Amino acid sequence: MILYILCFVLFMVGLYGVLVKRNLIKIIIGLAIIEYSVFLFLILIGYVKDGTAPILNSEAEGAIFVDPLPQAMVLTAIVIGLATTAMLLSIAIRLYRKYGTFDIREIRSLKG
Amino acid sequence: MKGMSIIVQKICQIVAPVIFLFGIYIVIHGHLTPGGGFAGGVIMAGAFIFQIISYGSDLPKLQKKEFSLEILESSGILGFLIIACLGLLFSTVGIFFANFLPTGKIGELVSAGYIPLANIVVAAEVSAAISLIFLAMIVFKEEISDDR
Amino acid sequence: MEIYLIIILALMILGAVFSLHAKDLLSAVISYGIVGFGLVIAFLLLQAPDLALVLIVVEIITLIIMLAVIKNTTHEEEKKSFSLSSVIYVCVALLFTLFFFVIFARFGSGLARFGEDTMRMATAYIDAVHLTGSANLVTGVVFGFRAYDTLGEATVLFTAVVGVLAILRIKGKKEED
Amino acid sequence: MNNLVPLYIVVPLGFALLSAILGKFIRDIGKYLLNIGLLFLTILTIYLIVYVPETLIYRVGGFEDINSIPIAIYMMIDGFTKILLLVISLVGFLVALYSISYTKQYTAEPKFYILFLLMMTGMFGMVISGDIFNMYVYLEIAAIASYALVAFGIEKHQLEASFKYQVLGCVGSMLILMGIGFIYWQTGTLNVADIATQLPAAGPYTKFVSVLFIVGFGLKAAMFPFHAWLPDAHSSAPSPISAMLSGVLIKAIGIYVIFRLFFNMFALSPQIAMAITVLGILSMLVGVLLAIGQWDIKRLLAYHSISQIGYVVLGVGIGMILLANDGDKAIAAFSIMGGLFHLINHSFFKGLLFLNSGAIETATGTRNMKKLGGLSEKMPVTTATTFSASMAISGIPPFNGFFSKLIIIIAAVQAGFYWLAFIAVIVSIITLASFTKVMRYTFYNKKLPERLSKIKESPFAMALSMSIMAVLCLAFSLLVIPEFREIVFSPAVEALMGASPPINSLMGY
Repeated sequence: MILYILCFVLFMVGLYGVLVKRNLIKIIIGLAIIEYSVFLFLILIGYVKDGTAPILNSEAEGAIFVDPLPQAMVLTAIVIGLATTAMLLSIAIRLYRKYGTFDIREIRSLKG
Repeated sequence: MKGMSIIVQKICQIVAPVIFLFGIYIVIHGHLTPGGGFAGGVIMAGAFIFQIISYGSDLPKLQKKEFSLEILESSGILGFLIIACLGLLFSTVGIFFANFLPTGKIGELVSAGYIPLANIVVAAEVSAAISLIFLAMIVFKEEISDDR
Repeated sequence: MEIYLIIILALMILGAVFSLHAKDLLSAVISYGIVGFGLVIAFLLLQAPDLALVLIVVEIITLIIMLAVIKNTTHEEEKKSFSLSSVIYVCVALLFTLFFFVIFARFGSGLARFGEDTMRMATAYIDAVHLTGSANLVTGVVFGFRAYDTLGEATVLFTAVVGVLAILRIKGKKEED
Repeated sequence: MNNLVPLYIVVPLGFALLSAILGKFIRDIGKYLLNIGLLFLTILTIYLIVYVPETLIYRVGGFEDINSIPIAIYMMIDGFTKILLLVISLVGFLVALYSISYTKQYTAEPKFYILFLLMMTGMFGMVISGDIFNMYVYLEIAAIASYALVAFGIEKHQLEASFKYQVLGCVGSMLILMGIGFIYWQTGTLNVADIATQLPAAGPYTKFVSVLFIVGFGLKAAMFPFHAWLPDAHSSAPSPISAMLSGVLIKAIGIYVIFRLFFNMFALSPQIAMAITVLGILSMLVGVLLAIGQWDIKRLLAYHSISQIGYVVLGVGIGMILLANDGDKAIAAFSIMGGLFHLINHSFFKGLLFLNSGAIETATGTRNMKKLGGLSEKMPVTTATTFSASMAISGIPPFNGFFSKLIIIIAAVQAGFYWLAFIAVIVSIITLASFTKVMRYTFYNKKLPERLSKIKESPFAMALSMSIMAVLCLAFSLLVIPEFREIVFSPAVEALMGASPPINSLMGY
């Protein structure tokens, strides 16, 4: 159970980065940390005690297998995470070129 | 974009083809060993990016690469969609993602129906996509430094 | 095996905290790498070789792109100004973690402990290997049973690339109007 | 019949990829593919609504259930999905028609149409899927396409709005993924129908998971506490895109999933039903109170979107409360029908309002009502369509807004929530006040300022799509008639509630 709590603490650290930090790159890093903690959480669910990797080769005849479904989900989610980070970084470059800084306070020209 | 020192370029000359070959191995053996379309595609993109960083190249060549990679990427997914629709047309009962090719004996190279084809097509799409993201950022930074 | 995971997770949390408090953007990005590669090792320990392979290369490319972004930008971050919101947030976070711990301790018994088998849909994926015929069960699930997800996911990457190219084009609007 | 279901994915995705490849060689291929594709899907949806009343279940890949555990991904089109499909395809087609002449001002025009088609793919895939992880993947496609489209003009405020929208959207997605992890941990399966059988009725665990989903999808649907991103994103996006975002996107990937999960997957619990309804009421009030002080047309419309979404959530929320406390089933069916009717109406008049603001902006170059005035002489078509849309949103009788708000208020009164009905009427009056302000300041009050004297009517494609939408705003009020109501709403209410009494008996005629 300690593993799930640590995973949740990592989630909160990422959320801290997103909500409190003012630097665009720090916010993007915070989001990536949230993504990583959710991926770890999914794989922790799928683990089976002393199970082997889900590959059917010669010596893995009667072995217990780890759950392949969360692994398929996380494989998809990793590439979605990469896509989101790439979009965020391209906007961060554009904002840097226009405002000259990564600090969200100066960029905060929009009201309410 | 200027390239890196001669040492890095020499190492890149030796290592990049090996990385690319490793990526192709991962894609082809996707249904036998760990890896598959995504892992192999990302490794191929890594080899491509390694070359761009170490050799560097001027703007028009980068933009020409961008054009051909966009074609490769969209035709990659279109291939995957066509494989899916072939299931609709050919397979006995006509279902969207049906496995219309024979699945053969588990463990052999040509075995898992359309999965090797899907692996290859997705690997092409993923490698083109990630190289495009990297190129877009390099070309953008190149153009800013030009007009500054 | 759990001990190694706990150590790695602690390292990842330390890496994450340092990367958010780092003065210099470059050291923030590099310590963000700790979290990524720690996760790769965790995947290997949790018997997920496919994911470790994909994540290690995706992590390297994400780091390369982030370094390209902050290459010639202002390296040092703003001076550490004590902001009330961060203190409030930390207290709320601690409270929420405590609440989460209490909920899990009280009725966590209903859920499977770490390592217990919770498969229902997945037992069919393991037994019905002959349907997809792929020896690697994860590829069998990704490209066979749930190939529709993978089509969606390849489209996500395609959308992100078209979006990045649209955002990073040079002129937004035509000059005349 | 079943082979029609995958068309909703193959057509928009195939056309997006074709226009990506051919767009490099043929000039405007994206524009035509978008309109042809959406027209075809609208006709397919109308055909499905009228001629195929039963629920279509489609197993992708053809993998049969193994000892009654579903292993393939299910695509499911039932009554509730058909309403959303109608809204997405019809509003999408009209907005595509509008954007033919609107996007001439952007440089990377072909990319606009590729992203538009991909957003449609995401929404269609999201709405017809019966598998929660599949819903997450297609939700992500629609979300990433809308992030890029919001930042399409690459001005300062658009980039900043898109960044804020992306950050909150990504946090929402991660909460949803965590919820999916918890559900997989408890039930071991991802199929919505299968989870409903496995999930224990009402323990603290299911409450924690449903709170996660409410927060995650609430962020996507911009309900009250999570609406921070909506005014910036919707007011700085290009007008056809803000019409799609307000009219369709926050419904398809926000409201629809909340109702789908909390009616079909989770067991109905009174506390969760009360929480959702309270969120709806708060969104209603906060949206309209914030909208009064706005002078920028699109910002005002964005705040009104939040309050109108509150109406939809209120309507269906009352039905949920009645079902959870097993009150009178007929009134519950009646109020859910009112909520869904308002969902359709809101898509049309809010989409039309955003298209009008786009026409005003292209003609005069500004959206600030203080600088506008007396446009009715030079732009008669836009004035007429804005008038009809403003009357529809404020609920004036001949227009569709009136009937759906009336049904929600009657249902609230019958269900005994008198103060809810009172709040709904007050909000409707404030909406009327702010839209008369819009009409007066932009179209009728003073003589046309001299610098605006040379403006001309909006181009043909924009005027055509706006007038079609205005006519639809009137046509949809015919849905109150029992025959049409039977075709469109009874299967939807049945899909949500499980067998429901015929609604006509309730209306008394």
